[in-house]
Amino acid sequence: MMTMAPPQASTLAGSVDTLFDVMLALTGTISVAVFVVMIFFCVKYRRRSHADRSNANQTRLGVEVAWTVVPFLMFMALFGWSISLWSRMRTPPADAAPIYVVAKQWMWKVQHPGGQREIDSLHVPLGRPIRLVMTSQDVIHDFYVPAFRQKQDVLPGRYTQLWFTATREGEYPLLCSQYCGTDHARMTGNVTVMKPADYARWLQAHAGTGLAEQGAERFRRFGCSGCHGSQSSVHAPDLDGLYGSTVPLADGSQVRADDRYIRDSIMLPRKQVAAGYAPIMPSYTGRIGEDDVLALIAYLKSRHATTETAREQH
Amino acid sequence: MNSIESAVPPPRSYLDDGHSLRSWLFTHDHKRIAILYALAITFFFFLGGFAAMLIRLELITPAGDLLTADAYNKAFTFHGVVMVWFFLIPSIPATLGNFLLPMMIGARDMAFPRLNLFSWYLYMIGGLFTLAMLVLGGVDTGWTFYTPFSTMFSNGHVMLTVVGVFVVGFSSILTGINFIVTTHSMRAPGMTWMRLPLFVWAMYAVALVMVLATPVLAMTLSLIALERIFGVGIFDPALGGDPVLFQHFFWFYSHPAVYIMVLPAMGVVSELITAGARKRIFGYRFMVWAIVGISVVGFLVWGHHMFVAGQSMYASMVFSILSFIIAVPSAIKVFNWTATLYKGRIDFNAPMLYALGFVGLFMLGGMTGIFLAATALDVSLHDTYFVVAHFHYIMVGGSVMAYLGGIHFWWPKVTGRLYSQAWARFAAILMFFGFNLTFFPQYLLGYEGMPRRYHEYLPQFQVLNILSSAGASILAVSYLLPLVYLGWSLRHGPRAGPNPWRAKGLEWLTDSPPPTHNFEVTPVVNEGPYAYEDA
Amino acid sequence: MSTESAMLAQQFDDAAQQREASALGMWTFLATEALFFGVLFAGYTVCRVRFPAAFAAGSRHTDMLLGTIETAVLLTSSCAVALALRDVQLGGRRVAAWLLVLTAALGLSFLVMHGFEYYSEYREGLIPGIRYTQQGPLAGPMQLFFCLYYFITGFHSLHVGIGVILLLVMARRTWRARFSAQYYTPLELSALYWHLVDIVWIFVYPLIYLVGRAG
Amino acid sequence: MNAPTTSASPPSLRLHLIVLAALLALLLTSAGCALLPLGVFNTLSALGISVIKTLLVMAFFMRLRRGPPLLRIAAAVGFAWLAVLIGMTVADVLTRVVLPSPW
Repeated sequence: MMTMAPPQASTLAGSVDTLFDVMLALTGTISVAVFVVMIFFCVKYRRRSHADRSNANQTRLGVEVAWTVVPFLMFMALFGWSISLWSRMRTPPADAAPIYVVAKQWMWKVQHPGGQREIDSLHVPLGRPIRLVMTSQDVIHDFYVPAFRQKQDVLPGRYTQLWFTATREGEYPLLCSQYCGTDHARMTGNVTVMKPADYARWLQAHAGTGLAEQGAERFRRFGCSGCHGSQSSVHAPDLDGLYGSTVPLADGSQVRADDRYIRDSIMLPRKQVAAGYAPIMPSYTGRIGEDDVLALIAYLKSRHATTETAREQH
Repeated sequence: MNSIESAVPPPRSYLDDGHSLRSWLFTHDHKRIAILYALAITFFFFLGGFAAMLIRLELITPAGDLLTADAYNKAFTFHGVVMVWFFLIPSIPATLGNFLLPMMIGARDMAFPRLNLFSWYLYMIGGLFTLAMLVLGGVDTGWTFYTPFSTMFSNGHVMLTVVGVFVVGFSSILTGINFIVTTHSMRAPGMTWMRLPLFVWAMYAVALVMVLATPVLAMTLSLIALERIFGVGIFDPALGGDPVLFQHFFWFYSHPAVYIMVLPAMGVVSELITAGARKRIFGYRFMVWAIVGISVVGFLVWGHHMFVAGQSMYASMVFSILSFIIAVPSAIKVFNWTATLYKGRIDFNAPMLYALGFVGLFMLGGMTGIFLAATALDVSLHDTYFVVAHFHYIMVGGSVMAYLGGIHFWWPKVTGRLYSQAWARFAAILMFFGFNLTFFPQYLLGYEGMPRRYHEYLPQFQVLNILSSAGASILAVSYLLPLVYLGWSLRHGPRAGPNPWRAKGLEWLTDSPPPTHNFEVTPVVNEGPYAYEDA
Repeated sequence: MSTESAMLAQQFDDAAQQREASALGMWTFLATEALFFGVLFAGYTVCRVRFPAAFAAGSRHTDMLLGTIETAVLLTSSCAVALALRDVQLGGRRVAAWLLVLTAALGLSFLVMHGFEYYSEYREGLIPGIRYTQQGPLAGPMQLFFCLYYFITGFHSLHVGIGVILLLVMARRTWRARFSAQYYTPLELSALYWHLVDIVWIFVYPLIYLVGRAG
Repeated sequence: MNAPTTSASPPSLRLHLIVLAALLALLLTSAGCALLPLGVFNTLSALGISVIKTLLVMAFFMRLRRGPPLLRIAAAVGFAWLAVLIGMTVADVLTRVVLPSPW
């Protein structure tokens, strides 16, 4: 079986394969034993044989209890092993570096904290724990890298995570393994594992603009600045210092302007209308992607920071 | 019995009780209803099989060249929907169960014969919806209907499919109610619970699952339909709804549904092996409790379909340990079947070959199930061909082998004719090899990391896929063969006596084919099942 | 005795066996119904655990007075149908038929009251997917409450509607003396069904109408 | 199957009316409780009263109190399975780790 397996390219892969091989040996032995006994009985007690058949109908309670209890104990042992490995697979180390993944029909959009973006590919350094924080823009997808023995569904409206530490340089297939529509089979890509130095060079080379700058560009491109800009004639809320502040709403309640609020204000503006403003903002649902929202939030966050510093300077 | 025959002419068999179409379509006779089911189910089996053929043809090459991506998605969805709800779930219960349950407990009919007929009509109506879906262009959600794809994104005929499955679900609920009540209140004098044949126990356990799980599916599918109509619903992530909640509801039905498919097979095989080995089943009480245990614990393991779906870690732990536990009764059954052969007088007739094939394939399928119950392994195996191979070993290697074995075993009882043993043995052996050639490579494919439901795949998977497709063509031939020789036996087969296998069980006491009310005199039972003393 | 033997289906040995079978069949069906509605209650529980405030707010939009009256109506109707069955068992006919009509009438009035509720909710813009005009931070998850509200009460009303028809048929058959002290199985089964409809509502009432009333 | 169940004489009119009165009283109690600020006991009292009402209806109106045990089992099984569905689903939702928005 070892030759059949995909390459072991993460710290977890070896442990997973060991468990697999042990289980294969156990279940294989039992299966072969049962087959051998079955064939032996079939030959020895075939209709025309003259084998001894005295006391054929005895039921032996001891035998029954034995083959109930022994598999049970074996299964409990396997469960214990599996669950301890599994809790390791599901719990990222505290120092794992985050990378963000947005899935949509039918592509993977990857966003590094430094602003580097990739589509259908992921570059990671060797030997460093990586934590992927993932969400989906439409249906359920699943991030699957066979070489890492890791897999996690990517859900809309929620974040899920997956972690690994790559141990071997090379390119490994990245697959979507939750059925997601027409081009499900084409929602594939590559994970490239690089030496830390190469990775640093790669980050440098692809260091486009930071996330906040991308957001600023989008702020203009999507026409946000047309209403929310300082020279605008439209009566729309000023967004300086918005992030983290408390916003009074039209229905009298108040809400903290966190990521969720900003995202909803862009995608579902009618949901929470700020007090004193007409509900005239159009919804951007379907017009811009989750990754765009991400950039816009980063941009608004940065405007929050700049106003803070400006205030301090006064 | 012989003394009666000399006095009065033998009673008319149920087959001679009217030959008009009307006498069939309005019958209340459980045996005729069983035959109506058998015809419909065979039709759907070959329809679903045709879709499988398209899938295997497409997968011969890594590129998606035979079908478009959409056509491929529709093919596997249709294959799944038809095979699960229109073949596997009704297969053994609605045909063999309907025919045999009243006879095995010594009753004249089911408790509610009209309800029985009504559930066949529900099955047919559900089938018509599904055919309408196919004719109008199909559906591409997969048989699992995961939200939000099925509610917000799919352009297929989700509504028609959902309605079809909903209706056929009620057919299965009504069958379940009928089985439960029949087993409770129609048993012949002396037929105590611990004298019931294991097939009856299996039918009873299956009926429990049908009655308690199917309504959950029905309501869940209604929620999908409403969400599609109104554009809002509790699974909609945009409102804060939870798509994983759908998976909970779906698998609360669909995991027990797996036991709806395999418990009857276990019942059939228990009958076949005792008759073939001419020996009592080893450990009858353990077999009974294993059946009951599987049907109850089967309701507590559904979360093992959701280990990587965003379910809580703690919930996964609980579902994992329960999934390991449910493997124990299955293991007990395999060991007991094997032990039944010990000191038997084994006759390798066709039903016995099917039964032995079942035990082997079921064991391989069950063993790989343990890999999937282990959370750490399931992470990498989930949603790959490993899973596909695993459940086909249980469903196709297990249930279909047992279904065909049962058909071969009770064929003389149902039709009064014998078929060619040579051909039947050949078909059984061919099926065993064809099946393994088709699905064993899929274990390896999954282990290597090929995800399921892929229209195109990486080139390194091609060799195994070709093997699998080659196996599928052998399998297709072996499924067509019984149609020929069983059909031939209807006209030309020699007459079968009441008990051609010299088997035990009340159904073998009456004529073949049985009279309309099964027994001329209600039998009185005074011994346990499988009282083979001549071993 | 004549009705009894005439009503005995051929597959049964005697009337007791037949009655026992029918009762068990009906109770099994009721277990099915419990799980059918159970999905909605499970969905309700999960959503309410996640959004307690939105569910309280949603519940405050419902009409508690009307809901309480509806509950009282259903409880009374349940008693009426039980009394009708009792009357038939004691050999009665006319009183039983009128009690069944009363039950059906109570069921119908329940449906009418619910119609009024739906209408006023439509005017308030509380129907997600059709007319939903709520604003504010809870407006999103509150839609989940209202989805569940319409699914639960809708499916329940469907059952009430079927029950009303069933009860009217039973009233007619009772009036025409189809039942006797020896044979009343269909009536008994219809009564059981009606009680189940009542029981479902007993749980709907606190979960839909009584959340967050104290605050 | 066993001794033919002769239909016992049905419960009296008085009993029916007493049960109905009890049900209506419970209904008013539960409405009243809902208006008092009891915190988590609002939900508990409401559900507790519903369970009592259900038991009353099943025991007296549906005649399970004197009915065959098999029917009581059938009724109990339905509720038990429902408890499994709700319990295990909610257990998942309650124990999930909710990841905060990463940006």
